[in-house]
Amino acid sequence: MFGRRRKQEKWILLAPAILVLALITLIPLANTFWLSFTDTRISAIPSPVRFIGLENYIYALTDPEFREALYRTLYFTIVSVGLEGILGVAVAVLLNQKFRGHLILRALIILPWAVPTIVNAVAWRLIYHPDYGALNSLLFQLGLISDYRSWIGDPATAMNMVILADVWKNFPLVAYVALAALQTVPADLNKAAAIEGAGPWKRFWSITLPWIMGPLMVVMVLRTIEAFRVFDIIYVMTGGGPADSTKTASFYVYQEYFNYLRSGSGASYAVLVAGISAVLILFYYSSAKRQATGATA
Amino acid sequence: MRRTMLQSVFLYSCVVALALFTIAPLLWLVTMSISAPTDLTEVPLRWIPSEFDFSRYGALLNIDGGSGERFLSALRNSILTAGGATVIALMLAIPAAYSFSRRGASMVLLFAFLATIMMPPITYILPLYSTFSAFGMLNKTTTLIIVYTAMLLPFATWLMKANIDVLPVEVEQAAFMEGASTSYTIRTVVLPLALPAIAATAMLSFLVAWDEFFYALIFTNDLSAKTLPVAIADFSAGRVTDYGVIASVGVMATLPPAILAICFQKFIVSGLVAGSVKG
Amino acid sequence: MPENQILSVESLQKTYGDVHVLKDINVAMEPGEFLVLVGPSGCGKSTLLSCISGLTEVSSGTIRIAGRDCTHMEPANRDIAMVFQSYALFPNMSVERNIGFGLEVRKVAEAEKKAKVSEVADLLKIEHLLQRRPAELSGGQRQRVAMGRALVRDPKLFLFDEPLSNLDAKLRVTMRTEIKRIHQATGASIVYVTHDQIEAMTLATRIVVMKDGVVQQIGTPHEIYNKPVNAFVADFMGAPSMNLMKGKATPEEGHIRLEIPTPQGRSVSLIDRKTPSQSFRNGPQDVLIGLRPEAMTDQKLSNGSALQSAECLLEVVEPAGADTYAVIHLGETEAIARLSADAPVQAGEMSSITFDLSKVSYFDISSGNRL
Amino acid sequence: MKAINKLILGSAIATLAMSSTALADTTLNALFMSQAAYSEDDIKSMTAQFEAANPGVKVSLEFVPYEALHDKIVAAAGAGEDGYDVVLYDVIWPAEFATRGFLMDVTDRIPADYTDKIFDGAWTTVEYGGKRYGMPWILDTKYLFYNTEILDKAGISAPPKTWGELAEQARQIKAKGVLEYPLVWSWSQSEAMICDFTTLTAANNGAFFEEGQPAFRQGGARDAVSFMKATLDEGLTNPASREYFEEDVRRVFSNGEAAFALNWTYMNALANDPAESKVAGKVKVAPAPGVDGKSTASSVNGSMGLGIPSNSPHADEAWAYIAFLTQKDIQDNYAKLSLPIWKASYSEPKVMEGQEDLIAAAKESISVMYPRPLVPSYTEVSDILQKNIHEVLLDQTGVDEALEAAAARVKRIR
Repeated sequence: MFGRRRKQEKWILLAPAILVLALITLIPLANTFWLSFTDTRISAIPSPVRFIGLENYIYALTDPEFREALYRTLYFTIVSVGLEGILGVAVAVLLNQKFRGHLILRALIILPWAVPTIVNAVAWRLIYHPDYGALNSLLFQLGLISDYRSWIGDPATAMNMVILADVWKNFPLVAYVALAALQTVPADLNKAAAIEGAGPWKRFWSITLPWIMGPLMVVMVLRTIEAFRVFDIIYVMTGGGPADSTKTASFYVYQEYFNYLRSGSGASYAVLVAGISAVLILFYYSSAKRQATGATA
Repeated sequence: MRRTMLQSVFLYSCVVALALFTIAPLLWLVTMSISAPTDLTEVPLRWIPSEFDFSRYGALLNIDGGSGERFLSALRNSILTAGGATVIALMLAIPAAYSFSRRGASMVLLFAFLATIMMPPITYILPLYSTFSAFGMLNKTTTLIIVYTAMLLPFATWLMKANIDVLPVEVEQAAFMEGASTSYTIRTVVLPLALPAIAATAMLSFLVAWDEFFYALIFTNDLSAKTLPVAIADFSAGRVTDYGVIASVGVMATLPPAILAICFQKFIVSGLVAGSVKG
Repeated sequence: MPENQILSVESLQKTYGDVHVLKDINVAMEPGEFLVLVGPSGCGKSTLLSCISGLTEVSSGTIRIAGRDCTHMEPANRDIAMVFQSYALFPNMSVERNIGFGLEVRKVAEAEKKAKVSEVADLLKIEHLLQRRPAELSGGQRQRVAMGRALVRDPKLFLFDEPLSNLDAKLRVTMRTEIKRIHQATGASIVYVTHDQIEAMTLATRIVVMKDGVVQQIGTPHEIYNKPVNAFVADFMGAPSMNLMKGKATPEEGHIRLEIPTPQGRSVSLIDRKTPSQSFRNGPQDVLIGLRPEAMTDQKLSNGSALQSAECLLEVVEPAGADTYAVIHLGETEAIARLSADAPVQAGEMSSITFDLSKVSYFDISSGNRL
Repeated sequence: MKAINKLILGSAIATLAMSSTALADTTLNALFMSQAAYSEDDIKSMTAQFEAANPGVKVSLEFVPYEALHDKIVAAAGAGEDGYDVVLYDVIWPAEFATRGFLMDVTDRIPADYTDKIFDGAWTTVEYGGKRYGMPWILDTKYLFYNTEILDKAGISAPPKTWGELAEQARQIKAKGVLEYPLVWSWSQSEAMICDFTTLTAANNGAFFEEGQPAFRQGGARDAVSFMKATLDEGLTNPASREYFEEDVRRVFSNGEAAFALNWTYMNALANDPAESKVAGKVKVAPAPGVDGKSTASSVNGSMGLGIPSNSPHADEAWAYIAFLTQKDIQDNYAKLSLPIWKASYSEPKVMEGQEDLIAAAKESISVMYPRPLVPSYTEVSDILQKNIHEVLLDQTGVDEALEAAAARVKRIR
C-alpha cells in the first residue's frame, strides 16, 4: 500500500533531524522542563531531588525585579524588532527607487549584518565610550553636546543605546527581505490604485504593505525569537548594568544557573522566557496568516 | 515618473543619511584599526589617523606571533565550525523540510523544533557539557559543529519548508510518474529548484553559527577549538591599552561573512522571499 | 471482466473527510481508445485522473490497468505516463534530459535512450530544441516536450490533465490537431481530462461526462451530442448549448403535439411525428423540449413532417461570420437559433423559423432525465 | 600517602633540575584568567619551569576573562575526569565551592609550618569551615595610587591619611583647576565596585553581616556608600567611574586624568611603565586611607587561590603544580604584577627592588585586609549590593532606601 510507504518515508526523511535535535536539544529541553518543578541545585555532592510543584514559578513571578526584567526584555524586543521593521521597510522603499549609485548602496547595506554580534557589541562599546568614544566626539564637534557624557553608563539611555547597536546590525536583513518582496508587487496593482485616486501614502498602506507582510513576518518571527532571548550583546556591552537597567530575562536564567547554581529555579526562568517567546510567535504567526489571506483576497 | 526638484533633494538626503548610518560605524572600526594608539585617546578624537599603521594586521596575520597564532587558529576554527554546522544542518534540514512540506509531517512537530530555539541557550550548556565530557568530546571543533547543527536545524527546516511549499508540486509528481524514487526526486528535481532558498538558508545559518559566543566560550579551552567570538572576548578582556587591536580583530572577523554576504546577495533575497510568501 | 480492457475503474469512491468527491465511478476502456473526461470545474474529473495515476489514493474501489489491479500501486509501477496542465517540466534540465528522464531513472543504456529520445523528438518536431532549457521554450514547445516525456517510455496508458488550457486560443487548436495526429499515429490509449466540451468532442473516441462526482453519461461524441441522457449533458455539451424550452407535450395518435409558450402570449405549436414513447402514456405533460440551435434555422425547407415553421420574434441578432445567431424568447428561456450568415433578419422583427423535429429530445421537467 | 606528599613537596620546593619519578605521565588542564595580577606570559614561563622540572607532566593552560572563570569552573564540575585539574579561583567563591563539593579539601597536603609563613589574609582566601581548599597564590588588595605631579601643582605635600583628607585634597585640586575630576574608581555595576565599597566599609569599621543577618544598612557600610555618593555629588569623582572597570581606572590614571585611583597591585608596574603610561615616574602608591578614630588604613581582600576540582583524576600531579607555582622562589621572581603570599618575601631585595613604596604599602594593607562576606550565597549578595549601590550612585534612589531594599532582597535568597 503506497500510502503506508509514504508514511514511512515521512519518518525516514525526518529521522536524522529528529535524532540530532532529540539528542542535543529535545531531551535537555524535556529535562529542563522537569527540573523547573524541582529544587535541584548544581553540586558535586549528590543530594535527593525534591519535587516542589510550582514553587519556582511562584518565586520567579512574585519577584518584582524579574517582572521588571521581563518588561525590559519585552521593551527590547518590541522596540528593536519594531525599529528594524520600520527602518528595514523604509530602506527597502528607498532602495527600490532608481537613483545614482543605488546598486552600490544596496551592496553596502548588507555589511552590518555580517558583523558578528560580539564585534558589534565591542565596536559600539568603543563608540559609546565616555572618554574616547566616537559618538561623544562627533556630537561635541557638531556642537550638539557641550560635555562628553555617559551613554551606556546612564540608566536613562543605556537600553536604548544597546537597541541602537542591535538595530544597526539587524536592519539589513529586514531591509533585504522587504526589498525583495517589494520587487514582486505587481505594477498593475499600484497603477490601478493610482487611477482610483489613491495617493502614495494610501497606496503604501493599503497595497504595498499588505503585499510584503508575509515575507516580512517570517523575518520578524526570526528576529523576535532572537531578540527575546538576547544575551550576548548585553553581556559584552553592559553586563546588565547600569543599575540593572539592561538586565534582560536571559540574564536571570544565566544568573540562576551559573552564578547562584540553582538549576531547578533557573529552569523555571528559562521555561518562562521560552513560553512568553512562544506566545509572541504564535500571536505573530496567526496575524501573519490573517495578513497573508487578506493580501491575496 | 519624473521627480520634482524637492523630491530629488529629499531622496538624496535619505540616501546620504542611510549610507552614513550604515557605513560610519564600520569606517570608524577600520580607522581605529589603522590609527596610532595615541590618536585613539585624543579628546576630541582625531578622525583621520596621524599615520596609517597596518602593523596590527601584520601581527594578526603572522602565525608565529602570539596574537597572530591566536587569531589565525580562531579563524580556522570558526570557518570549520560554522561551515561544518551549516553543511550538516542543511543536509538534515532539507529532507525534514520535504517531509513537512510534501509528506504531511505534523506542524506541531515543526513548532516543537522551533520551541527548542526559543529556550535561552544557557539552559542547554550544563547538560551538554556533562554529556560531551562523558564521551571525551570537550574542546573539539566536532562538538561545536554538533551543537550548532542542532541550533541551526529548526530555523533552517522552517525556511526550507516554506520554500519547498511554493515549488510546483506537479514537477515532483511528474518525476514520480516517470518512476523516480523520493530521494532521486529530491536530489535531481527539488534541490536545483530550491537553490536560491538553500543559499539563503546557508548564509543565514552560517552567520548565526559564526556569531555564536556562549557555547563556544564554555565548551572550548584552547587554540585547537576556540572560535573567533571567544578569541575576540579574550582580546578585549585582557590588558588592552590599544583599542586598535580590538578594532583590527573585529574587522578581520567581519571580513569572511561580509564577503560571503555580498557574493550571495542575490540568492539571499530571492531565497528568503520565495519561502516567505506562504509563511 | 474482459481481459483486453486497458483500463477499468470499478466502484471507485474518494472522500476527503466529509466531502464525497467521487461517487461510485465505473469506467472501462478498450486499448487504443481516446477517453475524454469532461465536466465543469469541481466535477471530480481531475481527481479521477489523479486516482488513476496513483498520485491520489482512493477511498474504495478498484483500478485495473491492462488487467492488473493497480489500486494501491505506486504511480511508477503502473506503466502509465502523464502530461500535466502546467507541463511540469524539470526547469533545471535540458529538453533532452527532460524527455529521457524516465529512461534515466530506469537506467536504460545511454545509446538506447538517445535513440528513443530522438525518435520521439522527430515525431513531435522538436529535434532542434533538445539542448534548450524549458525556460527558453514557447508554450507550445513546452507542451510538445511534456508529451515527448510521456511518449518516450511507450507506456500502456497515457493520462492528459487539461494539457491545452495554458495555451492561447489559436495554439490550442493547432495542438489539439497535433494530439489527435499522435493518437492516430501511435494508437496509444489515452485518458484525457478537459473542461472544454469542444476539445472533448473533437478528440474523443468516447466521452465521460461528469458532474458532482458522478458519471452522467459515457458514450461516443455522437451519442453524447445527439442523445444526451439528461438536461445537464444536453446543456453542457455543444456550443451554443442545446435550447431547453419548457413546453407542453400532448401524445396523440402517432405523434406528439408540442406547445411552446412565448412572451407575446401565443404559443409556438409543433408536431413531432414520432410515436410517443412509454414516457408519454399519461397524457399531456409539461416537459423540457431540447433542440440544438442548428435545429432552429431560417431555411425555407419546411417539409411538413420533421421540418416545421413558426413565426418568432427575434430579440437579438448576432452575426458570427459563418452563421448568424438569433435569440428568441421561447418556453421561458432564451433560445438560440442558428441562421445562415446572410439571413435578412433584424432584431425586433418577426421572422419565420424552421424547427427540425427529427433532432428533438425530451427531458423530465423535475429530474431532467431524458424521456 | 604521607611519603608521596613529602616527595612531591620536596620536588616542588627544590625547584629546578630535580626530576620526580613519582609523577605519572599526565597532562594537567589548568584554568587561569587573563586580567590583572600575573600576566599570561608570566604564567607560561612559570609553567615551563615546572614542566622542565617534572618531565612526565604537561600542563595545558587556558586563560579566560575573569567574567568567564566562575562559569567554566561550574560547567566543568559536571565534567567527570575531563574537567580541570587546577583552577584559579577568587576569594569570594570558596564558601560556595566548598558547600557544593567542587573543590578538594587539601588541608592535609599543606605542611604545618606554612601556616605561619604565609599571611593570614592569604589563608582566608582558601579557607571555609576550618578547611583549606587550595593554596593562596595571588595576594592582592586595592591600593591608593596618586599622581605626585598633580598633588604638587595643587600645593599638596603629603598624600592623604584618611578618606576625609583625600576628599579635601581632591577639592583643592578641583578648586585650583588642575583637574576637573581628581578621583577615579571602578564603579560599574560589577564586583569591582563591591571591592571599592568593601575597602571603604573596612575603613569605617563597618560590617556586612552580623549573626547571619544583613548589617549593612547602618554604620560603616552606610557611611561608605554615603561617601561614594558625596564624592560624585561634589564633582570630585569622575562621573564616568560608574561605568569603569579596573582597566578603565588604570587608563584614566595613566593618562594623567586623575589624581587618585584605587586599584590592584598590577597597576603599580604598568602605571610606571613609560610604554603604557604617560605618568610613569610620577606615580606613588600607599595603603588605602582610614577614617579618623576608626582606622589608619583600609583594604579589601582581593586574593585568589589555586585549587583542585574534586573530579580531577590527577590530584597528586595537580598538587605538585600548585605547590610549584605558590612556592616562595617562584613568587619572588615574578613579583612585579602580583605580590607573594610569603611574609619573608617582603624583605627580599629582589622583590623590593624598584617598588619599595608598594612593598611598604603592602605590609600595611595586607595586615588590615578585609574580607567580603564569607557566605555560600555570596555571588547573589554581591549582585544585590551592586544593583542597589549602583542605583544610589546613579542618583536613582537614596542611600537608606537602597540599603533597606538590598537587605530585604538578601533575606529573600533561598
